[in-house]
Amino acid sequence: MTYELLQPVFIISSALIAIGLYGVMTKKNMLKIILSIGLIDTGVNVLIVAMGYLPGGTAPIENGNYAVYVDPVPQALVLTAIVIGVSVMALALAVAMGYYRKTGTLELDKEGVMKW
Amino acid sequence: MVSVPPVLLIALPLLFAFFAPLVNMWSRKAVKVYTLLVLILNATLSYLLFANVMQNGVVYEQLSGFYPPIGILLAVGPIGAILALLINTLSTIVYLTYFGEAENSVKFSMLYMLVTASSTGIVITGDLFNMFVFFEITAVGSYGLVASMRTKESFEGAFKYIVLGSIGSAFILLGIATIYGYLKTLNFYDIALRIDTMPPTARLMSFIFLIIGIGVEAEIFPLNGWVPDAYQGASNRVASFFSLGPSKAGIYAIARLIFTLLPILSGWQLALLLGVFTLIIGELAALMQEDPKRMLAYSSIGQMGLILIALSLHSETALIAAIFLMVGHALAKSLLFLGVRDYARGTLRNPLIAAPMFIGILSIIGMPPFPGFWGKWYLMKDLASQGAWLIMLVIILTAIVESVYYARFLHRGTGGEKRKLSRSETAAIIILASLLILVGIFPNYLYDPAVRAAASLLGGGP
Amino acid sequence: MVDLIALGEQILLLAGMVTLGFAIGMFFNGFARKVTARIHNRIGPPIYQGYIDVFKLFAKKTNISHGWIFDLAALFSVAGITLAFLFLPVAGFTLLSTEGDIFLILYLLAIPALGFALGAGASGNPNAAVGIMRALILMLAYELPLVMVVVAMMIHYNTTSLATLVQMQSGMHWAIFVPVFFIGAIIVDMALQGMLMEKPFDIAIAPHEIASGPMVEFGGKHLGALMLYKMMAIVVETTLFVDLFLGGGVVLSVSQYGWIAYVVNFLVWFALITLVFFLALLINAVFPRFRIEQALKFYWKYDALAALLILIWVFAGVSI
Amino acid sequence: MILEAFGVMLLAVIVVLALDRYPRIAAAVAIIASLLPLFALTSWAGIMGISLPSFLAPLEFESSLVYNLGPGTLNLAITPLGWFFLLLLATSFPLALLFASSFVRNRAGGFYAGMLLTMLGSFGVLLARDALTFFLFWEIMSWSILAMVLRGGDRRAIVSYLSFGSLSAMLLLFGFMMLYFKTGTFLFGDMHLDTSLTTLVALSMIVAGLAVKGALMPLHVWAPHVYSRSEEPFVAFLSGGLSKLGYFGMLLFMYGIAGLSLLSSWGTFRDVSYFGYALAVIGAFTAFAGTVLAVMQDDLRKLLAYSSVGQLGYIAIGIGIGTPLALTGALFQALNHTFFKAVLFLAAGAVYYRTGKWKISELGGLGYRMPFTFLAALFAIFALAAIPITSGFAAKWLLYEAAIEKKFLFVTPIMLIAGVGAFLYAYKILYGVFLGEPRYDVKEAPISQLVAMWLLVLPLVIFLIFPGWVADLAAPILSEYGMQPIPHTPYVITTNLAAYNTLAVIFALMGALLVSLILYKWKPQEVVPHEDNYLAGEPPELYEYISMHAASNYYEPFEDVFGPVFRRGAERAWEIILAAAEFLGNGARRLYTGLTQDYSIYILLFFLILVGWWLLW
Amino acid sequence: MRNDDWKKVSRLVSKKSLWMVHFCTGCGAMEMPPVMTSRYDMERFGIAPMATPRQADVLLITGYLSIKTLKRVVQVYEQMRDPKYVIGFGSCTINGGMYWDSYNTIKDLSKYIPVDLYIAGCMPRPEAIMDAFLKLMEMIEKGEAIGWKKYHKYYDQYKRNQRMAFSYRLDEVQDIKEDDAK
Repeated sequence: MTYELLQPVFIISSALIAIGLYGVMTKKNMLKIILSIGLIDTGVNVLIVAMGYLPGGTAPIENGNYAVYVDPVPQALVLTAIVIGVSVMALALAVAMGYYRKTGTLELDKEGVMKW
Repeated sequence: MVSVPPVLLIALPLLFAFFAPLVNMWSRKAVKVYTLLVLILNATLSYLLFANVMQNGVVYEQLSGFYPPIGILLAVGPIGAILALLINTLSTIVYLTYFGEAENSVKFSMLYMLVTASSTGIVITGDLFNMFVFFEITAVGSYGLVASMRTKESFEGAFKYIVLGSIGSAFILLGIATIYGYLKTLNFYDIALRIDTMPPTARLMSFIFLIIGIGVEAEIFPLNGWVPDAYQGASNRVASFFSLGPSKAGIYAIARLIFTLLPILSGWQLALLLGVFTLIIGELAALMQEDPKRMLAYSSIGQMGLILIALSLHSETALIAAIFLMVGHALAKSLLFLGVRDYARGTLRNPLIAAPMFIGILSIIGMPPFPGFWGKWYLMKDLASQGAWLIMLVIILTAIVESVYYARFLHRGTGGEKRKLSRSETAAIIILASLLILVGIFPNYLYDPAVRAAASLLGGGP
Repeated sequence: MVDLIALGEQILLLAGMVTLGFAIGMFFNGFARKVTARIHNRIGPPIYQGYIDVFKLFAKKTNISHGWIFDLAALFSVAGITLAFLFLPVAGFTLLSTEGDIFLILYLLAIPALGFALGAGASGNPNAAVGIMRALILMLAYELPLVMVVVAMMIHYNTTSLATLVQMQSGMHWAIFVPVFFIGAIIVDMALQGMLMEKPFDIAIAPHEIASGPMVEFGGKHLGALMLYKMMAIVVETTLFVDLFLGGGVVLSVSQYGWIAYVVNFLVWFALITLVFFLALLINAVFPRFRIEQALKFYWKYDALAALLILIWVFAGVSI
Repeated sequence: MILEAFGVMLLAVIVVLALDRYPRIAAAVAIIASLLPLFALTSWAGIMGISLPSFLAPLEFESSLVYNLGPGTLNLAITPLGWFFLLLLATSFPLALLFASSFVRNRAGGFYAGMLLTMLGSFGVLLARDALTFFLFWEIMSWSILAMVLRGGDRRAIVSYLSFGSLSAMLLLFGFMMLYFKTGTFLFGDMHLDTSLTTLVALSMIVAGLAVKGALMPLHVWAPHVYSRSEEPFVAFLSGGLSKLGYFGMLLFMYGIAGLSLLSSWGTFRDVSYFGYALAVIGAFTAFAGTVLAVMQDDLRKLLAYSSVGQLGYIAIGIGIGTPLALTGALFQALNHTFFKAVLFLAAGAVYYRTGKWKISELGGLGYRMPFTFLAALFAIFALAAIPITSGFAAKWLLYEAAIEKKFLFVTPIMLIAGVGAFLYAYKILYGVFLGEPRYDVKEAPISQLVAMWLLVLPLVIFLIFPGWVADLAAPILSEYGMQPIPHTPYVITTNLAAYNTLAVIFALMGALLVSLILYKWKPQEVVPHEDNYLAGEPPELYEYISMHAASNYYEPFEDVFGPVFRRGAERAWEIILAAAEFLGNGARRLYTGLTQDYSIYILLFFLILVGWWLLW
Repeated sequence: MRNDDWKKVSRLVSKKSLWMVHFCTGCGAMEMPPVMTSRYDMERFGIAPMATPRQADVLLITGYLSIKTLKRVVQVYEQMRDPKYVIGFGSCTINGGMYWDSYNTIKDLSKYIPVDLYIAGCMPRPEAIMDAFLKLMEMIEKGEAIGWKKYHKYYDQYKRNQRMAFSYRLDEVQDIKEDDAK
């Protein structure tokens, strides 16, 4: 289908996801982890929107002239995904604030953490 | 029987959850009673739905009038009905324990209702994205519940749960994106029909994305890093609720994935491998635990592995075993989490707590008159008929390891001075224990629905 | 109904043989002290000293007792050893030996020992308790080689009843002539030394260390009963050895020669048991006393190994 | 009527739990409920060819029952083998409860509930006719025993019991499933096994699982801890009755289901199957090691526990040899062991009830203060040590005959030495606890305890006089396995090697006793106060400072020679296995490092592996 | 067989098998080994050494007796069974011998336990001991060795003497004298 056209989109979203994952995997600071999660979400949302792309389609807004519309369903999905991403990030920040108030640090290092 | 539209099961709790602050303004104490009433209502509705499904087969419901490719379809099959009934009734019982608590924050009750509704939603929905949304609501609700204790451990547990949960949801979204990209539909059964048209690599990629995403919630081995810390951080009530609600929904989603969406042979083999690994790692890690709650968390991981093995054998007896194991684990583990306290002041000294806890442990180990036994017996029976001696050996060795660390738990629990639990907690524990005994002694009430559920699941239907 | 005359006759025979046994036992006591004295180059008491000692003990005017369990000892030891004697084929007379077998006799030898131990225990004297401990360990020690050889014989002759064993050995092909059981006889003779509580193994009744062990509180008629038990035990144990290895003294078959066979058999039996006892006395007069650990190690190391050799030999022989 | 019996017993469990604070009433309810298996026993007496008067069999029990439970069907039916072992359990159980009525003080309700549950479980196991029922009731019994062990509260006992209990359960499960794989059914009736490797492995797994309950040597580690750390009446029933279920299972599976022909199809040595031969050798080793370990114990309960392990080894030998003579011997030994071990544990309980002490070195001289307990224990010890006139000797004699008949050259001496070893610890109990210098002036044990003990001694006396009756009881069992019962009359048991006539032995003993009585009564005697002992002339008042009781580490020379060899053999092996499991546990535990970085790395790795595995392959 | 015939037989039998326990205090014990072994061999008269007083008939006191050992000797004597005999070796038992003026040895044995036979000599040689044994056997046969009957008859006097010997505090001696006066 139109995957050759979507090549750049794939590159951008996988790059975004890779950076996000790198951030989660290496950083100790809670805020940095939250940011990298945000990055992963944006990467995925870009991909979903790209799924609905039709060559030459315009934005799916009904204004009378029946031009070719891009598939509206993924965009609906992305809307909910973005809302969910925001709420998760808000909750994460609240938790990080609570943790900071309790322990005075935002670092999740080897000793202070519940392990084994 | 009056036919109950399944959507009520989700809509009512959400509606009443958002009315909760209004009730709170009226009187703080009333919120608890209000929430309990809502949960009881939801439980009765789920029972009616269960009776309805049992009587005249699968109940379908169109949301917002559109037909499947566009609209969301709720398809409640026998397995969905059983799990919905299980989740709702047990969450009401576990909520009972909140009455013993001094502080009564409205936020806790709201989150509780929210997560119950969304877990039920996962179980009865027929649409992939709709399941994702319910997954996310459960996840967010659970993050909040874990953090509700406001201690260092709970914040830390919540944070880990958030990080891994969001990575998981990202993977699910990727899976949905690939599937939607090719098949332009999100309905399970529609996907199942047209899954072959997808090119094989895309199909495999979507399966990988989905199994990782759902796996995080279903506590499968490499993905369940958050489980021990989340359960240890959460309060007893929340941990007990987790072991019945969200984890059951997670394992249901895995079942839905490998039976309806992508019923491919290598999928079952992967699930079997994951199940075996989860079982071994879960049980062995539990052997060396000092903190009882963390031990129970690892034991939950082990039990999830066992259920996964049962699911992955894709034969009728194995599925019946999976259902029995799910019901047994939900009842017993929630009971244990309610009753467990740190060893210094063990709760096993007063007989009112010791006897139900003892029954709970017996069911988990797989002792006869309890559902755990019927699950293990059927699982072994199915494994024997397929001649899979190695897996049987693994299950046997892990069962022995399990009995060792539960023996230590039983002994150390009786140490320390006597400790009184609040009346409501004792009541909840006793109710759960009596439920365990009833299901154990009269298993046919669970057996007949389980047989139909297994048949329908195997056939790819809801 | 069982005809009474035969029963009466049988009981009379049994009673006669028992009194004969006791008489021989008392003779042996005097004989033993005479032989030991002669070896020690002294004259030693007259042969009939045993009878005098027993009568003197029963002639004692006052006797003490430590309660009914203490009295039980005297009763049980004499009764037990007569029971053991009755179940042995003695000099061709099968008294009751067709009713029981070798295992019954091995366990019957234990009744008097246990009853005697009960009485000694009841006396409350620590010497007695230590003596009984040594006696029981010694019993465990010498039983192993004895039992191994006996089992080897039982399996070789494929019978466990002594009466049939004696019949099998009749006509001069005694078990001792079979090479494997010749070594067996030596091993059992060493075990016999322990059973008779002769010098190297009289650890249990050591007068110097534990004031004659279990018999410390027995005086007067109790000691008399124990002396009777001791003497009868000598007769029983030597007869057991003779029955196992030397054909039980049956030289002439009764059917051919009638009552003369009884007399000849009796004399041969008496000569054989005296010979065996004499051998034991020789060792007794010369040896110092073992410690209990040494005795245990001796029996369970050297004797048991030899007996194991016999077992393997018989296993090779009999394994079809 | 079987289903109602189970229902009534469950009801009794609940009622007894409610009556926790009134021990007496709870005891009464428990004893009444415990009579049910007894009535079942009498009503089924017909299949053993015993016709009982009607008042003895009031309730009418149907001989078989099929009850559909939904996922599985329970089918129970009475068999001669089941009846024989039910005889052992149903008679000793009410008496153990009678003893407990005055012994158990705290949380009595829990005690009786646990006991009734064990009885219910064992009742079900005895009647089971298919693998599911057998396993279900076997597990109910084993976890109700766990409930009783928990009451004892000793850490080693709980952990070792539960781990061995679940090992035995899983072995049984694995074995049953392999049989299911082979024959496609669970019903014992139509399990026609063929001589394939899987059947052999299945059968050996089942026998190993049963051997854990029967405390055979490598798997016996739990028995001494549990026997010595739980309440006495329970231990009397556990070691007396419940350990026999292991051997009931062995008989059922080795001879009932597999059959002698199948066993010997895997190769025979002097027409005793290798399978049986291995069991006999393990049994002999258990008998020997159990007895030697019992000799070296100072704690009375531990001593009785190891002696129990030793005596059970004999039964395994009998089952292993497998000839009609050996099986009758094994059944007779099981019968004897149930009763004399129950009496001994109850006597130990009575002693503890009065003096509160366990160590033999601290006890002493109780024979004078507690004469009836002493007499009961004396009779039981004579039966244990197999003194000829007691029934214990007849049982062991049968086993010896069977071993000699089958030319067991190396097993028979070990059995005989174990028998002699029994004298050692028998005397240690008699002297250490009952004889010697009286140090405690305690009253006699309460009436209910004495009645319980003496009623348990009764069967020993009956079978002392009529050993032939056991051969009658064994006849239907043997004919079921297609074997001829051994030739016998009520008094005389004859084998093709020799005969044993109890009548002759008893009358000869009476005669001999008469002789020694006359000899004995010749001269008067006067009883001397206890202090008047010859201690190199030391005056009696010395007794206050030092104790004359010579029972502390009684067999010290024996221990010096054999101590290190026997002391920790089996236990160390199991500890190594536990340490290995814990090492693995630590490994698995280390995976959860608690850092989200590591967890996300795990997810990514998992993703890459999956992709790599599927796309490349 | 009338009663006195039985007496005669029992005396003969107890004469022919005398079992002795010797309380080896002082230097007399050295004389016993030659008597037992091959040169003098007392066993030919049926005399055998026994370990405990219960089994013994004759008690040999082979030397001086301090008050402390007297207490043990009385205990051993009472543990022996009738008919029992006592032989005192050497002059120490007769009149205290060379310890005649010592404060803690007893001077005359027969005051405390009935002695059937004394052997003179500051430790008699084995021949004297053998002769004493034969003398004792003769006395038993003739029925003169009645020490144990005397002990029963004058039991309280013997006990008084023993208490007198054992008491060393003055007030105890005083009350014994008052008892005598009564």
